[in-house]
Amino acid sequence: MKELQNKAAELLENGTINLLIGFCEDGSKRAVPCFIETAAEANTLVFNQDCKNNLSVYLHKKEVKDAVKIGLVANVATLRSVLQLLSENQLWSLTLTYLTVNGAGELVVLSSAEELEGYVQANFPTCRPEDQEMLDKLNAMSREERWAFWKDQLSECVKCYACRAVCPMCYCTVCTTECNQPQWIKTSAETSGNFEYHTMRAMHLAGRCINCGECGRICPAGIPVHLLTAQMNQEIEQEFGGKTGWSLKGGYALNSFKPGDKENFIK
Amino acid sequence: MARIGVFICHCGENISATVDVEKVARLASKLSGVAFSVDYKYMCSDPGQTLIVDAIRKHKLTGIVVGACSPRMHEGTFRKAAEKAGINPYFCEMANIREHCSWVHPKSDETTQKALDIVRTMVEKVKNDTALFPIKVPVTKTALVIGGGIAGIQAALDIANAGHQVILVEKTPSIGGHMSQLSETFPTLDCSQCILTPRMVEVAQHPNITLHTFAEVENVTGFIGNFDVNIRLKAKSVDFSKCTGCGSCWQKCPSKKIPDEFNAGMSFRTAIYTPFPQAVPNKPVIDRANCTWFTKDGKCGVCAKICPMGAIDYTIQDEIINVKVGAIVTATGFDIKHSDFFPEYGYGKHPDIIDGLQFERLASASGPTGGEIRRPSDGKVPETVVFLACAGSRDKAKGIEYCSKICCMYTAKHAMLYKHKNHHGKAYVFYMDIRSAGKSYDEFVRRAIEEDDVNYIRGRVSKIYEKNGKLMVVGVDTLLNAKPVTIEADLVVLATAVVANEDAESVAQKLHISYDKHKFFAEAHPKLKPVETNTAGITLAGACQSAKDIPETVAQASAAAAKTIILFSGSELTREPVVATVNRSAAPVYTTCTGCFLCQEVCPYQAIEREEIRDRAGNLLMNAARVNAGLCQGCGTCVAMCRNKSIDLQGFSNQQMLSEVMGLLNEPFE
Amino acid sequence: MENKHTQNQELSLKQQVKKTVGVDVQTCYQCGKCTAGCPLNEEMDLMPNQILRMLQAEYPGYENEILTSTSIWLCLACDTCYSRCPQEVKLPQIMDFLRQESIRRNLVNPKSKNILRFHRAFLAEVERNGKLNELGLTIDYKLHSLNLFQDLQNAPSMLFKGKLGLIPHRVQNPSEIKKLFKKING
Amino acid sequence: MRIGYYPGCSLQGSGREYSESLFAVAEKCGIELEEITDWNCCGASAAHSLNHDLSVALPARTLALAEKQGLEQILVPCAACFGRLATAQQELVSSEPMRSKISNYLEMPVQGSARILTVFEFLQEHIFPVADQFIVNKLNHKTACYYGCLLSRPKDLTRLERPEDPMEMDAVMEKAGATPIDWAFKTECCGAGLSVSRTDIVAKLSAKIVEDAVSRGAESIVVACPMCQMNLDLRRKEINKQMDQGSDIPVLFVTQALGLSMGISAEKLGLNRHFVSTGKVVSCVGRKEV
Amino acid sequence: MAETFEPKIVAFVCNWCTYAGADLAGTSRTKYATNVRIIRFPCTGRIDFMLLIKAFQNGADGIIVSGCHPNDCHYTSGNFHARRRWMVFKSLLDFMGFPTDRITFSWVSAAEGKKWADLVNETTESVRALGPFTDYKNLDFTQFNQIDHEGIAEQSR
Repeated sequence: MKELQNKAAELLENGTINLLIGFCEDGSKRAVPCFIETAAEANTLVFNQDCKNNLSVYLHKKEVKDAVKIGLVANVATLRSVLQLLSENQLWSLTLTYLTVNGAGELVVLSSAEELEGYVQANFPTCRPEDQEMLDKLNAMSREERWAFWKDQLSECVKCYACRAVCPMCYCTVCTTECNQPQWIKTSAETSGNFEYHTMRAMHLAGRCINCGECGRICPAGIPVHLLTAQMNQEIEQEFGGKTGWSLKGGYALNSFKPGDKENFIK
Repeated sequence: MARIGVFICHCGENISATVDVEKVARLASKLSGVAFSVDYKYMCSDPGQTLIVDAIRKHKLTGIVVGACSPRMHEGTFRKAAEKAGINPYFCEMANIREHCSWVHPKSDETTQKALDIVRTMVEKVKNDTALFPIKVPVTKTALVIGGGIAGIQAALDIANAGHQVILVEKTPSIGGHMSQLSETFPTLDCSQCILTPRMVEVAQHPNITLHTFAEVENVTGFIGNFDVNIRLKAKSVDFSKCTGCGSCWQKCPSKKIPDEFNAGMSFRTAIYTPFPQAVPNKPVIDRANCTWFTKDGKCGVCAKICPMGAIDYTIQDEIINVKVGAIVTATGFDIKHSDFFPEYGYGKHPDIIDGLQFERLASASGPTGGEIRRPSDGKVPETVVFLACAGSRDKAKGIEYCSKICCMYTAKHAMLYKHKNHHGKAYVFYMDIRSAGKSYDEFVRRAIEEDDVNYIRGRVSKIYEKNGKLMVVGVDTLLNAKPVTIEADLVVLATAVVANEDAESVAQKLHISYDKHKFFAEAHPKLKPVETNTAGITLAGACQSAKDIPETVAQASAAAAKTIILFSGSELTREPVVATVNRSAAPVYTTCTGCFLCQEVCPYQAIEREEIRDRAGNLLMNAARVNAGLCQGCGTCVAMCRNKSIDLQGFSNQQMLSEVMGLLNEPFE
Repeated sequence: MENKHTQNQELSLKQQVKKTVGVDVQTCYQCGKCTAGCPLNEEMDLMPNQILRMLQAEYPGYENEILTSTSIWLCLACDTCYSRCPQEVKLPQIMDFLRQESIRRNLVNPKSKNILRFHRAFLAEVERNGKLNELGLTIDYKLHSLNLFQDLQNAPSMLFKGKLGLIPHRVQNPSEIKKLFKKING
Repeated sequence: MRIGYYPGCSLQGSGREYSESLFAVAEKCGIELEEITDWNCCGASAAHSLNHDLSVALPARTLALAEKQGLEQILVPCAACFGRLATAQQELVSSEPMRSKISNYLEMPVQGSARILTVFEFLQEHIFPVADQFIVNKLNHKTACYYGCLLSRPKDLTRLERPEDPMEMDAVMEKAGATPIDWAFKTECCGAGLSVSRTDIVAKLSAKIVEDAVSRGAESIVVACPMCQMNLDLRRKEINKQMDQGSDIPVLFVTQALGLSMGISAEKLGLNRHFVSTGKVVSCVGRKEV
Repeated sequence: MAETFEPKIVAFVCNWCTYAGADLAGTSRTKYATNVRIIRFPCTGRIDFMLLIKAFQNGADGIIVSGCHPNDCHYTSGNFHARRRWMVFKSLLDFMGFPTDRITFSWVSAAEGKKWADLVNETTESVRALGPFTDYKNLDFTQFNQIDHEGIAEQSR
């Protein structure tokens, strides 16, 4: 902790970064995102288990972009999303420094994309057990049961788009949901429209989502939307290979192909 | 407010027999946005078209739907009619109620209903049509031909004879390519050089052809009609403007022991040399890697002293010239595997185990033996010659699964030539299959067997080794219960595999054209575009695309020339405006494209470029995709790829396609 | 004693080869290079490429013809065929399989019995001691093959030159090896 | 660096002089070989002819023991044994099911992780670096390096640079001061497996080999495989019957030749154990260039 | 008598192969079911998965998606990209419990008029057997069902 604070202070001091995105505790001692611009504030930094937020989402914000030289306190999931974003030609205007804590509990500072890639590949996470359990449960269900399950879940959706807001991969300036010429997605929050929205979202994130699980965690209606992309990624990795948020080269499954790709479902 | 006209065609009886055309026309008139609706016997006939033109003018129609045959049939016809009537031709859509309805269904209400549905969807589409204008791309009417073999020569001459400028670039000091090395040609056995050299001279003298030998393409930018090419003119060390080609320099050159490429390494040449007597241009260059002036700094200099014209200039440097061309013909040719590629045949250790090209030189009147077939080791005339077909070809283990195509024929030719020159000699051919499809090709092979008594043995050879002066060829005759046979040969000729040039990959990358796993250049479509590449404006000729014999090569070269000439037929090239576009809007938005460039990968035509959007101060604000309309072929794969719909396809826009779907389903079928 | 390489009778020999050896004989295009290079092609009754062809063709009766051929026993597994095969057909492995199948179906050609006897004697010796003792082997084999005198003329001089040890070599615990054999042979 | 050693059965019997000379040379160069404790027979051609699992299990046992002994590399001079061990290792490494199946046969874990050295690799990596200082004699004579099948095929196991025309043994002989000839039967088969059961065939095959070597003026044949050595040496009577005129060309193990050049006694190298006299080679020591 | 259910089938086809194949079926007068309505795209690569959802949402009972066989694409690789997109889309729908047996993917070349006719007939029959597609319509009416979704959903948070 102290180590992190000192490092942050140092970086801000010597001008390596102008802005640090990290966590501090609010009144009720909950870890919340914070933006630190001076070394003095660095001592408020915390980094622990309940620092769940994927802070990379803030990298798309104008205010943040203006700071140019940015430090990011990040867990592996967050680092993965940065890597994915870099592979999608985003964040080109920023100089990033990453502060994270490895398995051994030591502070790690990564100051280049290559270092980032190396670290992520060395510490690549697997699917969260609770998610895996869920996926297995759902896959074990009959088609009708799954339909009923999602129908039931999606009927709760109020189209608040929180899932979109917390997702670092949802950086489109204008989302398909806002397109009205033509109107792709029904604006009203009825289940069929919700189904539309979530299929669209899942398709757009399939092969790009880095499984940080924020969308599911944030959903006020408690819909496990993150399972959709989690499942897709597993199938894609299995069918076409390649992991999301793994390398700077990217390798998006849906804009590449092999002549021998599976097609047993095609007549 | 849209005012759509609907025109239902009876097509004689073809439609009206099963579809109630009057009913369709009547109900169509009730569709929202439809201002006029009519049916007629033959819409495509002159009166039919006049009917449409008049209706458009009279009812001030903004768009029309013609319910008739397939758009693949008459779309052009009716779009012209629309244009004639003064509306943009792309406001005309066809409802295919013949091929997709009246011809495939019985006379029934369902059929009529279906026809109406089809019309309705097209009405919905046409309402969302936008005015499109053919894309005009200016064309520089100069062609670049890369490679001076028979393919390049043919293409260059055809294009030049059509009155266009041609720049022909050849890597070596002379044009002519492999064909100039050949002795006789199958199936006619006429002398290769006799038919080739006139063409070479024609190239040299053609007013429309600029020839750059000893030169290579450095890099290529731009797109169809507007390529920008840098060419490296390698230092010849000889001032061609002074040189008369008298030849006294190479006659006096002291370094004489350099393996002669033209004779496939079976003789020697000097350091300053012209590749062969009939070379074009017939002027020497210095091979600096082997010239003592360059290797032992400043020693020798004999050629400079001897040259009566003072043309020798050791100080000449490589020069890069820039040319602008509208089209590129790629004719970079092929190479063959050499005998050191074959472990079981002694890694090329034995001088009397040679490849087909070497045999061509032995059999050629201009070759090292003056056309007498003598074996390299001791110059003896071989009494027994064994030819091996499929040496390396159709050999997965050696990484070459494909058939080299020309070997069956030239092996038969080789065996014949040998027998013609040595009546008492024995010629054996080991083969797996004889592939002699082609005009009077099989007859040719039969002649080798029947008239010239060449002994064909079906089976592969496992090993060749030398035993007291003889080459033991250990093979098998699979037509004799797999009888093992060992033939004692004096000369063995391997019909080695045809492979892509060593530098094929780098050439392809310079040109941005794709290539297969064997480094042969890839055609745009295996059946329908065998000459074009995926990069518009770049065509292929000859063996750089796949193994080919001379007639095939010449045919493809002329085809490539034809494609080029078509491209040059107008000052601008006009293309269907069915292309993708990335939206742009005023500051501060500029575009909804987020510049993820995931679309770039899916484009088969490299049509998607990066645009840097900057403010007045020149600060980079964002990177955004931009479609090069010159390259885009309108497949729309990028459109389906784009998450936030920033790319759209003209003529098949999101709005149009979605309204079709809605039009189809929103109203009841019944 | 040989283990059952596979039991599925219903499979054709071709299919068995694919299943157990993992080689698809269909890839052979009959160029005959294997036969050409085979050191024993003059001895064989069926040439290597013919065996492959017969496997491909699956005409009735071919399976027995293959399994009773002497060729499969003559094959020295010298790998010349495979190392030169343009289609990379693992012929030596196929031969191994055919030998075992021929034993299983009890089709071993009488002419080849000696070869089989030698192999068996060899393994018996190994099963006994875990190591091979050429003297033991030679005697054992001679007894089984009933041609006592062939080779024996060499034995004395071999002994003299110290090439045949009289005291058999053994692994520390021969029963361990016996157990291994038992397990594998089921 | 510890070097494990697997003699195999032949090197304790008919091929005894191979191991004797190998050890003599190693000793000279101060390199220690560590025999695998309680190794067993590799199963040779008998095992893979009759029983696939056995052909893997037997070598696997030895490999397992070597692992237990903590050996990271094992020298297997006998070509036949090398073939079996390497093949078994390949199967163990490539197939998890096979590995578990075998290790439960053996009732001990087996990885197949150790590196298995051919005699050439051993000589190149461990002897060559120090050899020159010990080489005192030049074996001035023309020699035919005979590799046979098992040292040259399959190429992915034997790792020769030019499988059809190997040079590894030639390099050793050049070091020993001999002149290796270029000949055609370097990698032909001598009939090894049929040595006892079909001596007639072995004689035919071996005759071709001897004939070619002799006809190209070789004064000795050098081998690195006890089977080849036995067939070419012990079977000479039968071989000579197959040739127009017989030959008494000696057949040495490459290690014996190298040993001679290092001035090690013929006795110590087991040159007395041969059936065809090796005198010729011994005598050409210090002879002038050929 | 009870009249049989006539499914509405929408076909999304590429211009160069399947559309031409359907034309061929016409020119050779091959009869097939009237239930299909064709929408023409330049290439299967152009077909946006959202259009399929829209079609179902607006009352289609079945969908056919068809284009050029692999390696025959007029644009060389559009169908390859489409193939991956469909594969992912299909498994997403499967995972959401959507009845994907109402979507038929196929390759029909310009020469396969007969195959087109058969494809339409088979699809019509199979969809007719499945009955009207109500699942989607019913989405907007909540109804009781027995599985404890809340419980499962709980875990995932």
